[in-house]
Amino acid sequence: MTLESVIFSVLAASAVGSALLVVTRRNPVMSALYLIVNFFCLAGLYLTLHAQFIAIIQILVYAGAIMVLFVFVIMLLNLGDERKLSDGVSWKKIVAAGFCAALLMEFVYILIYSEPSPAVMSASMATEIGTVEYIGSQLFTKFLFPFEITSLILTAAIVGAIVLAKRKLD
Amino acid sequence: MNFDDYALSATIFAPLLGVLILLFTPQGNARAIKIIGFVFSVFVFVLSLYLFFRFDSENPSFQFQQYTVWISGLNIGYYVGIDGMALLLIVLTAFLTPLALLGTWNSVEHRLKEYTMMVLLLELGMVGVFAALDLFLFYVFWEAMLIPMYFIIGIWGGQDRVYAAVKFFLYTLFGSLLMLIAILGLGFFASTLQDGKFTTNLTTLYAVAQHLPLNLQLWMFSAFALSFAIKVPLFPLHTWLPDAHVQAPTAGSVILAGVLLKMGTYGFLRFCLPLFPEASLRLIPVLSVLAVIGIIYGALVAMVQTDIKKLVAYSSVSHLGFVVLGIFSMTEEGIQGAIIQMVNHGLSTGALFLLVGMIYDRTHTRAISDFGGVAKLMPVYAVFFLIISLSSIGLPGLNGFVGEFLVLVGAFKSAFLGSYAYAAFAGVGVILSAVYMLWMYQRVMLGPVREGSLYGGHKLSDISAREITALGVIVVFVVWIGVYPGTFLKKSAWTAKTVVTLMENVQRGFQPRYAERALHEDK
Amino acid sequence: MPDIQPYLILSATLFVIGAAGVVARRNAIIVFMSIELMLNSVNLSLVAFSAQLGDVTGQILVFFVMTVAAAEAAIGLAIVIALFRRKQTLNLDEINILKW
Amino acid sequence: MTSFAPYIVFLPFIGFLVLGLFGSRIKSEKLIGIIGSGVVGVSFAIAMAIFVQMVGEEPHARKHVVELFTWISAFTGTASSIHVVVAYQVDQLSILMTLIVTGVGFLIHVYSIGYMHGDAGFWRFFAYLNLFIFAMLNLVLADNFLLMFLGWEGVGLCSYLLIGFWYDRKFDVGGYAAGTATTNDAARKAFIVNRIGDFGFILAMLLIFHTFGSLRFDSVFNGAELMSIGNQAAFWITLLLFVGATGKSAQIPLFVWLPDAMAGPTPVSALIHAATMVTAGVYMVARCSILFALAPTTLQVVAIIGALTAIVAASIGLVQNDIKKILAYSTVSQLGYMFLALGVAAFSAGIFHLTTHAFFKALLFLGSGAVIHAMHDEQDIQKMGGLKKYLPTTYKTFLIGAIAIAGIFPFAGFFSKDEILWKAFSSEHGSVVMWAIGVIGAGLTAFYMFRLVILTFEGTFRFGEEVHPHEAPKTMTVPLIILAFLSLVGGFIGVPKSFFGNNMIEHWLAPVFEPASTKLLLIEEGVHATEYVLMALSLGIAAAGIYGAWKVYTKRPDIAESLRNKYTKVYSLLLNKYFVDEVYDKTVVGPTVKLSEKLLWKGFDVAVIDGALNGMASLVSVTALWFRKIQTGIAQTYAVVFVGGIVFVLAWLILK
Repeated sequence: MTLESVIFSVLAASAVGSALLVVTRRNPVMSALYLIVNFFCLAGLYLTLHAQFIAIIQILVYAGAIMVLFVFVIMLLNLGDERKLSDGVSWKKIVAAGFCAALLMEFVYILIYSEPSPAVMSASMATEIGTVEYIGSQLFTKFLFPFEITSLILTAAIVGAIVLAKRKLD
Repeated sequence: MNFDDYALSATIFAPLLGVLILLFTPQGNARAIKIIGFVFSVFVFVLSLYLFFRFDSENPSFQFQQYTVWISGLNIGYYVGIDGMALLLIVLTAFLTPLALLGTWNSVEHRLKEYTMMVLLLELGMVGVFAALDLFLFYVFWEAMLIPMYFIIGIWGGQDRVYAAVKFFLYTLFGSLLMLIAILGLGFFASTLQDGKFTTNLTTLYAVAQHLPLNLQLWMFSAFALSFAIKVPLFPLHTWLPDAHVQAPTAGSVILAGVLLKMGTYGFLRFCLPLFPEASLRLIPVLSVLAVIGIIYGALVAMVQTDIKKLVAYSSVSHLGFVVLGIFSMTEEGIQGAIIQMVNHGLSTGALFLLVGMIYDRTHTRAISDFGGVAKLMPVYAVFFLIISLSSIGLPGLNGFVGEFLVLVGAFKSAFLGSYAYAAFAGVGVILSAVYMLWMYQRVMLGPVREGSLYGGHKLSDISAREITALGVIVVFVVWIGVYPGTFLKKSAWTAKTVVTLMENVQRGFQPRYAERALHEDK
Repeated sequence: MPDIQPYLILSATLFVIGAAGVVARRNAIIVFMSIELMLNSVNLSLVAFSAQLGDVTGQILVFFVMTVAAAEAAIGLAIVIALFRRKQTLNLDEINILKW
Repeated sequence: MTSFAPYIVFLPFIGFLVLGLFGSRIKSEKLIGIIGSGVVGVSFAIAMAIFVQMVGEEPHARKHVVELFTWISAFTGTASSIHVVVAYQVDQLSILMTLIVTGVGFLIHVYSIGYMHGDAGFWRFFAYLNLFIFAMLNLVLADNFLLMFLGWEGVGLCSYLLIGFWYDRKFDVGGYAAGTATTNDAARKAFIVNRIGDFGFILAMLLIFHTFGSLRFDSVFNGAELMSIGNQAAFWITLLLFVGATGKSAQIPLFVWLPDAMAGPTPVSALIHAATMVTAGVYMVARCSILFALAPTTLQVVAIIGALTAIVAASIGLVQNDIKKILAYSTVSQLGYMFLALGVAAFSAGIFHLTTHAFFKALLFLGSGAVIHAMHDEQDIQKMGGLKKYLPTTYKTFLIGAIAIAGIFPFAGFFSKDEILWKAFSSEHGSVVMWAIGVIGAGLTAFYMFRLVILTFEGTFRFGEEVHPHEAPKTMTVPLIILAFLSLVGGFIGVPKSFFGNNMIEHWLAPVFEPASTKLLLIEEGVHATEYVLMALSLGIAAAGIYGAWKVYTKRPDIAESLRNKYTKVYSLLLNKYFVDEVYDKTVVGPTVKLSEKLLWKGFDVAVIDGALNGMASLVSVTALWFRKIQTGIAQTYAVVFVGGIVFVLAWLILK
């Protein structure tokens, strides 16, 4: 067992574990906290894949910005101890669980039994493409137009959020 | 850069300029909105006149062509160009739109800005339909034009406007979806040929369609024909028309009757016949019989209407029957008659709707039984009403006669129809048109002034100078076409000739080709 | 060059867990978080593919997904706030105005 | 001079435009009258000049055509396609008609200045009259069928406008619509009945174009000369043309509109419904004589219809009490004579009678107009009487007209009517029966005309104190006198050989009818002793009719009374015009309207088509009502289904 696989195993296990906790906690605050844990695990996994930039962004944007927003809203709405939303067992849940289990099995089946495509690059190159420098140069040349469009999306989102959250339209 | 290359596009998109300017006009300034709408529609008319005078009647090909690649992978292009028929209809469209606005100057108060914008957008769509030489582009304009009309009926219409608008929309949409399928099918068929590519370019498809097997032709013809027949409207697909007309505001009715109905007949001549000649030949009896039924049926039903607008609407069914009959006579006279009859119907029925709108604005009723003796109070109005009615009846010397007579001559001598009965029965429509128009005229205009009616107290004012202008201009053309139709008929001569020549050639080659196929089936 | 199969299986697992959360939980906020979970699982497989193919496009795509996720979070949470203000609850079973 | 022919046509049109556009602003009736009659007068002068010129020409060189511009054409340049030019043709027949139309028309215009004095629609009336003259001249001067049709329809339109001139007045058409009808019902009836005839005309034109490839008279008639008698196409063409003629010239079965047309002002009745428009059918048949010559069957039909109309209309005229209606039925009857003449291939006799009839019938109508004018719009002859004291000029002229129509030697009617009767007897297309019908009709004519004269002018007054009859003004009496003069001497243009005349009119028209005569192998006949016998016979019968009327209505009114009581059925049959209107109403008009409304509109359109559509729509909505239950509104349920969908799709992909 190499170090890499050990690290992967640990991170993977904690990612799955935290994900399970996210969807099973009653208290949304707890869910949110476990989600942050999950994001950290993923950031680690990105590092093992030599995607340094993405890993950093994952922590900055997801764990930092988005999750803060979540927690903020949960606190704002004072949902911390809402017990009324206790999830009982219903037929819908059973069906959903069944579907999910089947889905997982199918995924795993596909992933295990499908032919793995041959690797096409060297390890050194793998480390190179994940760098900030490389991604930046790509982003501002080849992907400039979509990149600029994202700014539009974000602007629209800001306007939308303000309009939606405003108390009254006047 | 030659303006001629862009003249057609300029005509198509000029209304858009007006719409943009209206967008930045304050809602409250009704006068400015009306003037802008009117000025831009007149501007379009001026552009169309430029086309009219620059058009070369001797040139059989499409003129003012412009081609720009639109969707390159599918060979879809922004391809426009006109022949004589399209020219006449574009001029008609551009002529009627300002008049519709002028004639209903004070009729619309509610959401005036949007209304004017809708009318201009409608004009854009209509001119586009007549100019498009790419089936896909045609389809886009065809559908785009539905939307403003839908809103015009649905927002500014009468009591049951929503029912009428939805009925209108669904009817037309149903037909046009089948047409879309046929267009795509035609495009794919083009790609199955040797060295073929998917295309919707009409001139290419004219050539491609020759290779269509008969059964495919029949299917595609039916899909196109259904769409056009609904628009015409051909009996028995006409029931959207009375509702739409009655509910639509005056300008809507004018444009609906004046231009939109022509798109169906235009479509027959532009697409159905040249693309699917064999299928057309086979289906002549079906369509001509429907046309003749429409002529008589429309007239009979018009006769017993109690609402003036409905009467005029049913009379349209009758008149458009003549156009379809003319087209399917497939003679030069018949097709020329059909084309000029399209223009005639646009003028006279458009004017009739304007007239009905004028009296509706004053009395807020359209029931024939509410009127009587209007001529006494509105003599000038009565004169215009009479002239237009006579034009609609088909009095020689006015426009209606030229079209009807040419159609009858065509139908009578047509070897394709093969029977005098078509012309004879269509001729009955000539009698009936006099019956319903004059009866209506008498009940509304003549007799003693009705006591106790809405206008019994002599409050009914005669039409204003603005209204006289709108009607007067139409009357000038009504007489012009009636006395000297050559100005217009010369323009469309090549359209008729091309179609007839094609049909005759196909007819000549019809037997052997069919026999050959039978031979294959035997094996 | 790591073998990406474990990453993909992990991604699938996380995705299914997220999906289960979306379909089974009644709390709108938690459903929302489950969606984030699913997005992340997809990101993981994108990065994994990128690493395998040596093509940066996958990572660029992740970058865009994150932007969209940020926008989505902002809008989504605004909707949650508006919804809560109106209904005084986040129970999805009670939010059925999409009906008919 | 002949190149001026278009001016004859267009001058009245200019008059119409001037009066129509500016008439309401011209305050002076005099000016309007001068413009209105002036243009017609000038037209007449030009026509006269052309006529004089033509007299000096070779008989066969008297045809001139003036082409103006292309009217209706396909413009495709294909030789076989239709091409119609606006062109006017001046020949012996058309110039004669032009002279009648403009001449009589001019007199009636002048008369109208007096008659319409003070009417609010004075300018409108003259505008319409001018338009009528324009249309009528198009009809007679046209060089092709289509332009003729333009005039044909145009006169119909003017007739419509002028019958309904007083559009707010009630008009009693009697019978089925008694008391409810307005002048406009009469006008509309006239137009629509005419349209039925026009339908025949249109079909005839189509067939002509199909057969001869042209609508020009020259080409058609030249083509027809090459055909043989009994040609199938010629039969249908002529039959359809004759349908057109029955409409315009009020023959059985389409004569019903003419009596109602009397709702119009009297000058209109004189001009349109006596002298000119109604004779258009006669003119048209005469014009197409060569076509009719090819179809003996049609000629037979024309003769039979003409004879029948002559006698039927005359019999109705016996019992009518409205002064104008009597004259109207008389017109129908006289038109019947003209068709009888045409039917026995005596084309020039028909035109001759048309000419004399134009004189005396216009005179009679104008005279009746003077009476009505004097009686303040009273038209019932039972309420008149003794008017000769008050209206001496009118009386004298009216009497001349009555004698003329009764056919007393040497008045105009005598020569023309006897010409017809003789031809009906002698022609190989005629027969004794037709002659007999004609003679009986002549006797009836003499009777009812003198009944009219006596009841109106003789005897005692039968009107109230408040009526003060007065002689008409000069503008009205002068035309009366001129027409009376023409009625007196008009017959001399056609004095037959038997009276040592040379039948000028027949010679004048001969070149026009030559092809037809040649085709039919008509030979110019010598003088027969029979002719004198027959002439004496018909003269005697006419005299008997006059005597009978005089006897019954001055000496023994009780005879009329007792006859009426004895034969109530016959009387009411005649009074109600054989119930033709009622029959048409019950069998054609009513059922059509019912069918259209109940079956086509409310039954088919609304119930079937719209019913099917709305049914489809409600089917969709009913189904949707059921299916929409699936939409719980809970997004998660959808998500579960969604996931299930993915599971199944993947499973399918894996297992495939």
